[in-house]
Amino acid sequence: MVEEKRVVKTTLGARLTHWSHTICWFTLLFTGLVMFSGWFEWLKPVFGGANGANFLHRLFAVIFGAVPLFGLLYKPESFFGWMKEAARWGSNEIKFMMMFPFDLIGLKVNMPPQDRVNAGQKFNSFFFPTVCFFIGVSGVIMWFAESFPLWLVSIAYPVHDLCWILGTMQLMFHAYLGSLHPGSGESFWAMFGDGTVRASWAKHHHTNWYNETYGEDE
Amino acid sequence: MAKTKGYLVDTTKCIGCRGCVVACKQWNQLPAEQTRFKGTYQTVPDLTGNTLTIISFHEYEEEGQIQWYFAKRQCMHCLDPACLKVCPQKAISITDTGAVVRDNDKCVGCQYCAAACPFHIPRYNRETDKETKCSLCTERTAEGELPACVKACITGALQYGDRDELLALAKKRVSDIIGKYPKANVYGETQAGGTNILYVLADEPSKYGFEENPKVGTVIHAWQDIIKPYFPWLIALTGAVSVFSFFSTRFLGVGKEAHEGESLDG
Amino acid sequence: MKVTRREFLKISGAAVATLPVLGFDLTPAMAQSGTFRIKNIKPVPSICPYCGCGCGVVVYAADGKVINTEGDPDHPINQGSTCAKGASVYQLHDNPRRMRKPLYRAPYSDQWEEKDWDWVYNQIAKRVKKTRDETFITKEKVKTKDETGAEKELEMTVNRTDAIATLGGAALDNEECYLYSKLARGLGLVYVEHCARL
Amino acid sequence: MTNHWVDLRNTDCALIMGSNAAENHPMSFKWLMKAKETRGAKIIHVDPRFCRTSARSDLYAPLRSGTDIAFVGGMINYIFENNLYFHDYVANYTNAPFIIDDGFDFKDGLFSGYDPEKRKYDQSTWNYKTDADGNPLKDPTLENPRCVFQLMKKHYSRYDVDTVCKTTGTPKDLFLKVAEAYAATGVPDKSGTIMYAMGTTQHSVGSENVRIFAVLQLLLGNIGVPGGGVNAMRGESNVQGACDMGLLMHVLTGYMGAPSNDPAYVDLAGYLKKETPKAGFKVNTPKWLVSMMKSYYGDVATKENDFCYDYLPKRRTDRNYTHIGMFEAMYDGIVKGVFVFGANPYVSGPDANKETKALENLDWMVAADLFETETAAFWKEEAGADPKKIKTEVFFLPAAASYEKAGTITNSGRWVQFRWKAVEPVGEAMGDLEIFYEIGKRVRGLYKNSTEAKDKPIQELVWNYTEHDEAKLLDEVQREINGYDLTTGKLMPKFADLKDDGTTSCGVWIYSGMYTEEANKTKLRDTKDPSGIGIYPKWSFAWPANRRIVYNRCSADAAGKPWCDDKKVIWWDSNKVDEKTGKVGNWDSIDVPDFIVKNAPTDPDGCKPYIMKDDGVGGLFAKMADGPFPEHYEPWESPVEHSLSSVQFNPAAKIWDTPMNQKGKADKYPIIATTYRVVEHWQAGIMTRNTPWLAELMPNVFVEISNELGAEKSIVNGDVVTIESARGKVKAIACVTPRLKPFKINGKLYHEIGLLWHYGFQGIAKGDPANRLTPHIGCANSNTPEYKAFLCNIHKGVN
Repeated sequence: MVEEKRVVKTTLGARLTHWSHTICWFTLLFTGLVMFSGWFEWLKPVFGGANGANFLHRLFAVIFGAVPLFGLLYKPESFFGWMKEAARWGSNEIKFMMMFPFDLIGLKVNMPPQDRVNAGQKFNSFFFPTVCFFIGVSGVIMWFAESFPLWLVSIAYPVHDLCWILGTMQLMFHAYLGSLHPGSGESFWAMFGDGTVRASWAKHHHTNWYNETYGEDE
Repeated sequence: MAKTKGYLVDTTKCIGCRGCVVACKQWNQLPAEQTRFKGTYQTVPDLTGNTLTIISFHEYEEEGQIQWYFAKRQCMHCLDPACLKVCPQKAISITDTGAVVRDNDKCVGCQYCAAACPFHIPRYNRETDKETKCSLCTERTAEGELPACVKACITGALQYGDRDELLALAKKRVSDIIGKYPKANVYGETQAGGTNILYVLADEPSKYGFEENPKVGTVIHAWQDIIKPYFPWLIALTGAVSVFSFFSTRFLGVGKEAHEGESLDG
Repeated sequence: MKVTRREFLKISGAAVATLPVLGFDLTPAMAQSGTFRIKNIKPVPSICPYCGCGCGVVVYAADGKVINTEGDPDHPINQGSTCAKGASVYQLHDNPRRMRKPLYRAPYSDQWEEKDWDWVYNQIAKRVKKTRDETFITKEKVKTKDETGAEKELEMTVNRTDAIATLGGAALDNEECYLYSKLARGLGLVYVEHCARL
Repeated sequence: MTNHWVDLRNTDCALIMGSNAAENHPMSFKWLMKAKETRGAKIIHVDPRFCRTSARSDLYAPLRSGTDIAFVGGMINYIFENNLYFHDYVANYTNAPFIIDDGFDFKDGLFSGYDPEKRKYDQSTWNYKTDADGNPLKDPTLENPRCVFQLMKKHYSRYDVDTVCKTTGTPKDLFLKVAEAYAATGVPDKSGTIMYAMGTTQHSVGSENVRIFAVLQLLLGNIGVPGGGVNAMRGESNVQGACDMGLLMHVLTGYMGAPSNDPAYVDLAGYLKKETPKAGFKVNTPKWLVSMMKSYYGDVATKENDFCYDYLPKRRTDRNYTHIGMFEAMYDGIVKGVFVFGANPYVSGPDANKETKALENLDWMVAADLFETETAAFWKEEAGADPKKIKTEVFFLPAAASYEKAGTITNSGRWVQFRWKAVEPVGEAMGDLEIFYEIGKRVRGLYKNSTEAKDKPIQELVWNYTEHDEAKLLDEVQREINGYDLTTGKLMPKFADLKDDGTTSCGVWIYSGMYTEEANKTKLRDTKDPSGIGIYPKWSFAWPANRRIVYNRCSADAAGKPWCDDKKVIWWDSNKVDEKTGKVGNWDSIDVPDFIVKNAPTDPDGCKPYIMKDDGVGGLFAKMADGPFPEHYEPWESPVEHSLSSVQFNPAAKIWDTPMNQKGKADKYPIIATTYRVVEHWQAGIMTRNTPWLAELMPNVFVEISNELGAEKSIVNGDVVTIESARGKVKAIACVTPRLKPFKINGKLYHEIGLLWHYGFQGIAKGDPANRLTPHIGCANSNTPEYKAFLCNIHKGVN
């Protein structure tokens, strides 16, 4: 079979940011759990005791903050472009979200044409950065508690916990939907590979985006 | 609660000699810190990682009458300690005599307790990377000795004993001095659910720099009683939904290969 | 480990290179605070060296080191209590700033030289003798009145030198003050003072 | 103190004046609080500023520094006008009924016999009028206008409330409250105690300040009773002991007068004639002096050579040897060498700039202390000196701390307490006992072969103590202090047994009985108190003769019946039988009687409680250098004209018009200044400023100024300010507070400020020594410097 045409869905920068973000998130999650509650005693030796976990949490927190920041400074247009795309909410997106539960269960649905990122991913594009932002801010407040007013510090703790819980909850969906959910295999391997997907896949899943960017040489 | 022990601070007997402050440093071998005189005798402005108790000085002049209050500040050893509730490492516990103590090894210096404490007592010690606070000299009281500060107190302003007896004594003291100090009151009986360190104050608590009605912040309650125990279940929930979706999509035949074979026109 | 920004950078540089191996704990075990360190040590009773109240202080020492000082519970004046100064006497002994060697400052020099006791004793004795010999007065003439009221001269034995003075003793023990006073009068000193007068 | 610390719990009213007891003698407040709780005692604090003592007092009254005599004079007048004195006590136990010689008079601030050139009084007119064979005439009814009572009443009638409040700046109502509250103790079943310290003594009228307390207490019958007394709270752990051991220029051990080149002291007989009164306990002076000489010179001292009396140095009568005099002499190059043991005059001496200059004239200095003191390092750059210009050789000897050596110290309550050695001294530090012994041995070694007469005193001094064994050395010195019966070699049981024929020896007569064959009583630690009023007879030894409340005969009336039950110390029990003599009717007591117990109350001497005085009674009228009745004079540097008489300054105080001791005038230095201490530091601060825990609590010099002065000079809390006097300048941090107020004197407002004086360039907590400001001027009797009232100016900033 002749090599089928492929199109570029995600840039190298985006992939690198994504995966470093993921590593940081999980490390932070587990080192944080050691500090969050006593249930994760068994995790302590892995990180070299409570203090080891403490240190790693701060180390990866800095990376967690630095990478997106660097990306933002280095190529602001890619971030703002992403945000612009994510901000486009039309009827397609709303219909998509309405039919999403059925798709989730596995019923056949005809999804309306989607942009480069579909409605679910648009929601995710807002949800995660916001969560990460608040985690970062509250984290800094907790880290340098002495230099912040007490009322702020006592708010920082619930915010920090709330955000990572919501973040991890959302992560559950994002990880599943992005990998094992039917039809996601293509973009999943794209994230690992060179960021390209089969044109036919792209046309099906992200019709508007496909037509806009690759439509003319049809 | 079993009969707890604590001590009464009768501020109307305190001469501000700070013998208790130095005795505490001596017994716990805590180093001194750099300070500077800024216009008040309270040269150690606040508790620090190396200072578990201080005397606060408050000068007032009302109708030509000067009042100079001295108040000893340290951990209040609450009956229902907020720090104990929030500590993730379960490093804080209550001894059989009601003293709220820390296990130095378990503490990771995350300062959750400092945020939760209604009296703003725990402090972070940079060298040891631990939270520190008064431990009511449990190693001394266990041997029948008085806490270091109570033993050092010259005028009997500090008296160690059973909380209920001290409470009765405090109330009697307040009734004795109500004539001279109309606003005299007992502090610590009900504040933040009651504390083992009781005070006889000659004036409103705020005049001594104390919280009028200290209680654990609602934010902390919300976090402690709602977010922490229940919200993690959301993760499990979404996890379950994903697992369900994984099986139901396979089961309903809209499996991976179905999608794969799509032609360009979807 | 909760760290400041500066420390964080320092440590992170090192730590990244030696990422914690499974199970290896970075920090040494923290000292167990709150041991009753004076258990079965016999306290030595002393008296606070500061004001004139004369409060009792007990000193706990083990193998040559002071490990705790508190008020003396048996003492009738303070019954175990101490003021800020009394409670701090521990740091009189355990204090790097204490002077530990005899020192000598030569004329016009801008720093101390360490000496041994024998040397300083001999030099001091030489100075005392030299100054005493140069200025000692055994007898001197004084004016007095005879029976008729007329003025006349009387030669008195005075055995005195005005050239050497002694200061201090209010913090010294009684026995030390006694020898100090006896030696001073034996040497013929009359400028004998201490801060009781200040 | 006439009483002692624990006795404060027996008081009904404590007047704390000239002291900040809660900070400088904090333990006193343990017992005052006990008195307040158990007896409803009232605490009164009279002080220029509201300090931590005032915070815990029931009544606080401000007064301008230097006006204590005006204040207490006003109280005495209040007592006379309202007839509140304790009649029986005053009539029987004071010299109130004695008639005074006709020549005595007082006019416009001066007593009779004043010689303006010599600034001295001829006291010949200040005597009792006596009958033919020399007994003083008395008027028991106290009516005779020439009796002490009436003369005193007339003298203090000038101290009416308005004049007093105009002088002291105290609000009238507060003054009357204090007078009324304290005068209430002038009744049999109440006792009032006066607690004073340097705020009383550090004035040009210092001794009279103390005297007027004695007069007040005598009028109210408060001396010799539990919870009473005139209680000097001594500042140092063993300043009492150091004085007892004769470390002052004017006394030998046990307060025997030190001889001078006054012709009267030409020989032993002359000395004893001058120093031994005809009556009173001091008739035993010969026994004490001879015994001391036997301790100093042992077998060499014999009857034939006046017990080596000639060996005692005799100071010049025309030279002042007190601290100020010594530093003036040092400044003039008379003093060549100085021993400074456990002292830091660089910080604690007055007019520090001059005294530092004086140190530079020394040939050599031997300093011993725990830490490097400012005094020992006066030549260093950090001291602002130029080492290349200072020739003084300095030997610094590291001394052992209090619990690194054994020995005894005497507290304010005259308790001679033993303290044990807990640990070896740090490094090569040495106990001062061994240091003195070694220096003595080395000097005597150099004089061993001398044949000159001038070297006899040092050669024959008894110095044969054991070497290199500090415990034996200590024991031998203690025994020497207590004294021996030389015929049996046994330790003296009590000073009453001392002899003047050379058969007994005793280093310090008042300490005799502290170390007997029975026991070394300074080591006693028995916590039982059979008296129930805090006597603790078997806890250490109180000199004299383990007596805890001095003049305790006064706790009973003339017939020997205690004034009131819970204040009894000594009482006459007519049917008590004395086993030894079988005599019926004897004195009984719970403290060692301060009285010749063989006298029954009805005997001629049966009613003479003040046994040290030749007339046996309390001295309302007493010969002091500046007058028999305390009279208010303004401090040397005062901003106001004196309104009680035209004599502005104490006529009998020595004035030093010498270099670097200029007098500050009110136009250039309008603000009154005083100096004081805080509980966190101690005296010249070398020990506490090197203690990290205390340096943390009080890190810097601060100056307390009123809100009004702060507003005037736009100084706010925490500002660095400069305080200047005619003699020097210091920097400090401003503490602007309502606790110090300006004083309204003669209708005009004057500001007062107060400075901490503990600081110097050494230690962890450093700062300028406030004594750069204070003048070289002293009290007429003791020459104690006038630290507590001088003039200064203050401004913001550091220049």
